[in-house]
Amino acid sequence: MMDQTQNEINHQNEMKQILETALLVSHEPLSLHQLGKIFEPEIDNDGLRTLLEEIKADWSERGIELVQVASGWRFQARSEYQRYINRLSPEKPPKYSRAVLETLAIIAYRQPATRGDIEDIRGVAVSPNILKTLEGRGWIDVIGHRDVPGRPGLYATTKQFLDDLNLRSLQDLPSLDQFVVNEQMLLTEAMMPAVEQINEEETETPSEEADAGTAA
Amino acid sequence: MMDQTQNEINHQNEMKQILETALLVSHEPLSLHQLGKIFEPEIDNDGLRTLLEEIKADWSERGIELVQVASGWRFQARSEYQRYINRLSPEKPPKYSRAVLETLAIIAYRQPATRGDIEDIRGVAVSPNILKTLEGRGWIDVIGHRDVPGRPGLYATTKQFLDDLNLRSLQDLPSLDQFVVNEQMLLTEAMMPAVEQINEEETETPSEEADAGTAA
Amino acid sequence: MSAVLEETPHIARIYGEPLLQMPQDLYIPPDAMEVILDAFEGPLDLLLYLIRKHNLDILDIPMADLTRQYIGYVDLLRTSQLELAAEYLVMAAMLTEIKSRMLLPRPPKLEEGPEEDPRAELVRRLLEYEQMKYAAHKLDELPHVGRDITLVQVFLERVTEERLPQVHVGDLQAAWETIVARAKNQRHHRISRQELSVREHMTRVLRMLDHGRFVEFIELFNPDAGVPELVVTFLAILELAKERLIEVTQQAVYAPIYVKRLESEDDGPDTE
Repeated sequence: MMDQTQNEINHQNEMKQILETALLVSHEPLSLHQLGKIFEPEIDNDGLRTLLEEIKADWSERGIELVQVASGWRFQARSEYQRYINRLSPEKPPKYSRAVLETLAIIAYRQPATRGDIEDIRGVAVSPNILKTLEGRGWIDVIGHRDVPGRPGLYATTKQFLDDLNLRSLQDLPSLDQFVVNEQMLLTEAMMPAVEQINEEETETPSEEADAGTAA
Repeated sequence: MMDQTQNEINHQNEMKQILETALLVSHEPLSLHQLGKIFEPEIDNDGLRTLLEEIKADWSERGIELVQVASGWRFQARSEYQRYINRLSPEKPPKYSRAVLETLAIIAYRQPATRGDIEDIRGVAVSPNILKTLEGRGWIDVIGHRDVPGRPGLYATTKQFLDDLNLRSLQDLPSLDQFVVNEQMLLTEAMMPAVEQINEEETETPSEEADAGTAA
Repeated sequence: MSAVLEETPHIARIYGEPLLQMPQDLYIPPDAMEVILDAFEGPLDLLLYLIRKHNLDILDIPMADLTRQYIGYVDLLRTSQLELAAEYLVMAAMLTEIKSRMLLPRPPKLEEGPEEDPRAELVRRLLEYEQMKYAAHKLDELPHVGRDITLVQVFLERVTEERLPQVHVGDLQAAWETIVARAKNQRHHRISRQELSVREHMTRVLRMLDHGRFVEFIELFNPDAGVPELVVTFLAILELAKERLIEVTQQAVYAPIYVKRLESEDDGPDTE
């Protein structure tokens, strides 16, 4: 009787170890469907969820965490450790222009949207490069065509977009209800990006030094 | 006094955690030089080695292991876990090219055969790589030489070939007596694969409809 | 006038010199135009900037002021970067039209429905665009993989288990049939089960005769195998002789018959 319980615990631990290993080596988030196929016989989703929650708890005090995003589960570094990681690869990731970000926002919040819809809202022509940038990143794709002359493509965001922004679904996108309240913030941060950027460049170095100071 | 020791242990653990995280997220092995730069002030190599050995020990019972390779340290999955991971992305089994299969067929049915014999039957030159592939697989070998200029090797199939194809003897190979009868079949299937595909496409729909008819 | 501008040390650089303050009268040196306008994403963006900068109520825009300021910018824009001006000019025309409609004496109020404010459509567009700007800002604030999030990916050695291609008997048959069909000399290459068994024994006999060894003829036969196999073995030896792969010798009548491979003495398979 004792032995059987012990065996069961060992079996659970082994399954956890296998799941953990699979998640650590995978390039992409793994869905419950994919994870279930690792075992023979396959495990049902409830069993998997229990194990995944346990793994998540096991890692709760560590430098990486198990998170659930749109297309499944993945390990990622905790944000507190990002600054150490950044020291390993000093090159900064490219920043998206305001045009790209606004186009992305319109597609994310108003999807599906045609290029014409985007142009109506932004009041300027949308260069094909902007859409190509977003498609190239795998964040948007054409999911159909509107039945009007020219049959323009309808853009929508992808699962990859949600994954890359650490979201589980479109419902997790920031709510826009509060935007009028934040007018003052908009004026300083979003409305005047040129000003903002110049300030940023100037203040960045000292703030990094401050970080380093606390770390040491 | 106690507190100071405790602090030191905490500090060591934190450094281990940072190193572990950096190694888990890195796509390439990290050298001691790179790892040292994560910390401010930098840690010397002896200190790093001690921490890395401790991390290695921490992971000794897990699905991934910390190893030292030429360019530094990296985490990698233990080979015992490979089979589970393989189930995640079932790669399509590789296929031999037509040239390899035809060469094998000629050796199987016409053995012993020289490379010249194979070329005569196939009507094209046989690249040495094809024969090497089949020899490397242990399916053919040279069992003698024909007594003609150049003394070409005589190829025959091996016992391993029979084992791997689940045959008890060459006689279990499909007899080709029926071949002439099947000429018409050959014409459509082997000679004209394009035609065959078109036919398939054409016949698929009606047969599906028929199925649906019986099902309904 | 604007808290933002006062707090900001400078808003742009012109030839390396900081532009310390946005001119009160909105006069901007033409050289600075490029810098300033690069900061705007279009006429709606510029309008919003003017509205927010002057703390105007977006729901009750003083059209005269806004139009004058906007056209001031656009005029400057036209002198420096004409090709950028089209969208801005369309907006200028629209603002002027709204302004003039508001100046006109209002027609006697109709019974049905509230009077439509000529600014309504502009306000709707401004609010919608502003909301999307806010959305863009919020999206940019979210952590991004590659920028703020680093994914874990542990090395996996995939070469440890090389998968070899699987071949089935049917593949061989198909391959053979393809060759024969292509060669169009089927009759010559027709292969029967009996021929296969002969070929199998040809290989067996050749393997027995390794390295030019003489083997006695009868050693090549397996007496326990039964008559059919003895016959097939005999056929195999004949076929090997016919294909000049072996040599069958007998020193004298009734002397033992010896079989050897037809190749030089010092030759081995590894010379190839």
